[in-house]
Amino acid sequence: MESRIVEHPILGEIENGRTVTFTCDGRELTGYEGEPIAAALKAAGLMVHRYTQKEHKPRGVFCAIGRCTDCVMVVDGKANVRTCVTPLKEGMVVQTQYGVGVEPFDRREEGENA
Amino acid sequence: MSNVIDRSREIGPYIPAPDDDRIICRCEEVTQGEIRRAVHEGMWTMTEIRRYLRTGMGLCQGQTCGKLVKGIVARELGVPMAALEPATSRVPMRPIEMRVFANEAKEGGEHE
Amino acid sequence: MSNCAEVVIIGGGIIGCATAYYLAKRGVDVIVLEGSDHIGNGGSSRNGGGVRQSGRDPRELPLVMYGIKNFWPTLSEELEADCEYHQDGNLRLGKSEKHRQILEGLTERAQKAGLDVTMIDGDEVRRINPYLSGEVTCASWCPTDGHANPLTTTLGYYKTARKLGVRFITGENVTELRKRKGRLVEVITENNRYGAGSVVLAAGLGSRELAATVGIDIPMQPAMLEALVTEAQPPMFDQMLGTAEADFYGHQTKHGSFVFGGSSGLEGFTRDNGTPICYSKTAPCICRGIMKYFPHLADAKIVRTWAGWMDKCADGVPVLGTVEEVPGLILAAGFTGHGFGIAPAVGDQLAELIVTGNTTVDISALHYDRFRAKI
Amino acid sequence: MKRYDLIVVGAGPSGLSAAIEAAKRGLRTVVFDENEKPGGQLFKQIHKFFGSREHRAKIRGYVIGQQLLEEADSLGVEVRLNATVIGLYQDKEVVVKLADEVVHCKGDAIIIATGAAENMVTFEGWTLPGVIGAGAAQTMMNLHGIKPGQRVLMLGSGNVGLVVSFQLLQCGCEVVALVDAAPKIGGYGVHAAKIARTGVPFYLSHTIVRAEGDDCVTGVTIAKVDEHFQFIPGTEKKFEVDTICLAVGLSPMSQLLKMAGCKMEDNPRRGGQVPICDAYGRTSLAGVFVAGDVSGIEEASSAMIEGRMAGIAACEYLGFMEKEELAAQLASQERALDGLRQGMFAPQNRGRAVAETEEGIAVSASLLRHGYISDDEIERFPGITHRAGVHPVMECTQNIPCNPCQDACPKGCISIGANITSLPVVVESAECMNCGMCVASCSGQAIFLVEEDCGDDTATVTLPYEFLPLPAAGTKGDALGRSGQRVCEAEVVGVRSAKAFDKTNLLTIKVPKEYAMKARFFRSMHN
Repeated sequence: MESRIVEHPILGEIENGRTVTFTCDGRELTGYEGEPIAAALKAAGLMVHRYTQKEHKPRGVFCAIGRCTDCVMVVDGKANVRTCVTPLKEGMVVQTQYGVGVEPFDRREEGENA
Repeated sequence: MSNVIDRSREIGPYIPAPDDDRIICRCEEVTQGEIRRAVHEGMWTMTEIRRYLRTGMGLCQGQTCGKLVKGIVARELGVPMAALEPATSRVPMRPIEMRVFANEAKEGGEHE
Repeated sequence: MSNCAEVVIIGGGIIGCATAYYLAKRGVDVIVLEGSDHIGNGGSSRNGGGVRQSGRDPRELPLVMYGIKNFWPTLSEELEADCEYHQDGNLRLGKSEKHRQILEGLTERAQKAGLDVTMIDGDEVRRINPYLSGEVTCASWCPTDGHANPLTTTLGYYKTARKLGVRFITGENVTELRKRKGRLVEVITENNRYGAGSVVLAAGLGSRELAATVGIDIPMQPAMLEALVTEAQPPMFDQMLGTAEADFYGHQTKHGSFVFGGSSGLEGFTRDNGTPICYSKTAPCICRGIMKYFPHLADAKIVRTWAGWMDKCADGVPVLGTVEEVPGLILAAGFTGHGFGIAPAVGDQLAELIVTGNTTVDISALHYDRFRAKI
Repeated sequence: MKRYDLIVVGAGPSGLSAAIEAAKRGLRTVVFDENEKPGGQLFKQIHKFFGSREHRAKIRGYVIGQQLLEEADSLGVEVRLNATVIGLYQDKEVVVKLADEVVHCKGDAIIIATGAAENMVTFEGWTLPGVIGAGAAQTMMNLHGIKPGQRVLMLGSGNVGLVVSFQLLQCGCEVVALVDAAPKIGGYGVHAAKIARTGVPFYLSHTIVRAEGDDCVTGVTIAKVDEHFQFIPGTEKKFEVDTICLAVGLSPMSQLLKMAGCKMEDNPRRGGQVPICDAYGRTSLAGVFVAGDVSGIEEASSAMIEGRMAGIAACEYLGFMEKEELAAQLASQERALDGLRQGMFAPQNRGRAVAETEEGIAVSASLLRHGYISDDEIERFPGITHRAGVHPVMECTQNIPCNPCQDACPKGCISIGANITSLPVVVESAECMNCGMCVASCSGQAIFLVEEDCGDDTATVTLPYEFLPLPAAGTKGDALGRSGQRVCEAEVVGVRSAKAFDKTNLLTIKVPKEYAMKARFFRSMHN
């Protein structure tokens, strides 16, 4: 279902930046330049931003204002980027974060720090 | 101004609760049961709990769990929440890259 | 409840907690008085976690070596708390000829005292720790050094001592020590009085003022040290690190974060507001120091900075043991920023001293009356 | 080091108001805010504000934000955005992260106006993606144009929970239920009523048992709680939702003050850890002031006044104003603030059960329990009268500080009087001209224009409508009652949109005349 609000009864037509292309876990997506990465991901229907270090549990957007840090992902190779307050740019490479890395836990070798 | 607190005061035994596995500190994944047990092991202040379990020491620095942890500790000790000191606040208010923190602007830092 | 105990310990830091634990283990009845609201609220929970022998003064070296041999390896099991002890060596890094000279001097002295420590070159350093920058040209290397978590270790001692029946009282600010008939037998606080067979004074900086109430001076002064911690990083290395000029020291914790301490050159002169409070220029300075050695960490985010007072003793080593002029008083103060790694040995040896009158390790070089004017 | 007369931290309603007052009096002022956009929470507030004209009542929050910004700009206030204050050090030194560097600067005075952070509650599954704060929902829908979810359950019936629920409806989300563990609604009754009449069910004395789902929320189970907030077995209800929204209160964001060594107290009446301060925001640290939610949770309207007061007090502290002048300048602000702190929801009434209005009328039990006034309760309130022809029906039943309606009517049909919290009464002698200004002016959307008998066994009801699509005249559908239940058939006979209505459309529906006092919302057949 469409998550983007096209016209709002109070705010009117929603103004957007130019359309940019980025990837999330290799999947090509589009969003609007300058909107938070999390907004573009939400519009694409993506809910899980990361899996936690200890319990490997899914997390997504929680506070949406950069405080709770639950929505962090690996962006352009850097871990722990708060996607709810980081503006989207053309060509960004966004990856689901597993613990503090990009390697899914089930693909890690036995005995490695998980 | 300090309160004299005898850490040998009887607070009763730790009784496991069905929701003890619930995550309280989202960043460091500390559960309610861990917090409750720590109180019974003698960690009676927010500071001691934090140092012992890492609650509020993660990326968000306790902005989400502070009040929740306080509620649990207060209940376990049988004291009002206001009797416990608040979680410590420390610089930086938001995580900051080392290279940025290291980069002090010259004289007031004029930006445009 | 009675306010009397065989031993009253003033100071609920790691020295006080460890001493209480080793006393309780020997069957001694102990009360610990902590002035602040929290156990381990001073240097015990503000230090960088080094469990180091290298770089230490020969006078305290036997004690710390004793601790690393006998206590640290099994401490987590003993205290039923994860002390996160790692014995993966200490690299003390140098970038210049001047640094090399400093390091060689330290190494030579430690070798004489029987410590396994060697000088290594830059390539060897990077073989041990490939993340270090090319600027590093030499280091002293002590493979039996390491690091641990000061928070869980201090609270682990507290927890276990408490379980053994030690009575801890927080918020109990001691104002005076009092002798009766020539022996120290009473500890006066703002609210209470405590009677004691012996009194261990392990109150960090505050020890000076308290010792003065029975006419003893411990020459020490405060210096504000600061440290910081990063967000968790993937596991990189396990060594403890330091530098010849103490620009920074630190290690990666089990959690993944890096804890680093460092110097701004201004500690000892900073102003505080009654609590140890960070100085605005220090953390950026520590960051710059770290980045010279670890360019790789430039993007790591700092999540927290903190400050703590160091009880800097006139000659850089602690004052430890009994005081003939004040029977009943045992001093344990002035650890000068390196009291954490040595704490288990100190606690055990003070307990032994109180119970038997002797210590296994000779601590006479740390006696309180060692201070002399220079001419 | 760069030195300002005044550094304000936080460009929300209080921070901007403080900066404006300071700049007006010649202080060199800078405002730092970590966000990309200024205005704090104002830019997420798309509803019309309560209060009186001097509190900018009936203006939508985001417009107030724009007004404050423009005023600050015109006075030469330097507003630095994306500027995260990472620490407040000794000597009133602030360290700010700006782009890729940190800047040290000092203020002779500092005003901390950092606002509040949301409280959270825990339940099984509360860490699942799809469980979000109400603030997150507002940010997504009102700032970024993204629906927080398709089907949402709201926990919390305070004003935030109510306002955000309505906003969710406005952007096209379905709100399946509004849940609160308390036995009665915490926020304004009018906010609840405008949600209830759209058909959203309220579950008071209920809370969340668990969020369902493996990787993200797919459902939620709620259950009734007893007076000790314990679940009553067998009362579970399950909803299919993709989003659970938490609106369980706010806490002051006072960390900077604490870090700087300011004397603090834990004050549950102010929402948590707050600096100890006087009425003008002066803290224990000389030259450090506070304003807005950081010193105690209230509304944006009072935050603006507190900001002004702190700004004025800082002027006096820095010698830009004499002490004698200070009292005079603060007096009018104090009166305004006092005006806002009256009525049933005043700080002094927090946690107290108010059974009667100031007029001695029993408060609607149904409103507190279900979110709407029942048909048998409505007649006892003074805003409800009956007469021939079109006339206003004001379903305003709680004493809140708000009076735009009395100014809105050009004919003087509505009176609140000198006491701003009084319930509006219909002035019998005045003649309604059906202009609709009262309907559009009511921030609580509680005023209707009713013609009870059009002569053909029908009645017309004109109601405020802030949803899309806007039904056209001739659209047939259902009239819903205050409870959101269908009461009868209805047809839209008039749609009015005017600039003066400020985006509140007026829908006039025709219903059988026996439903004149029951029909309060319209749902077209296509929905």
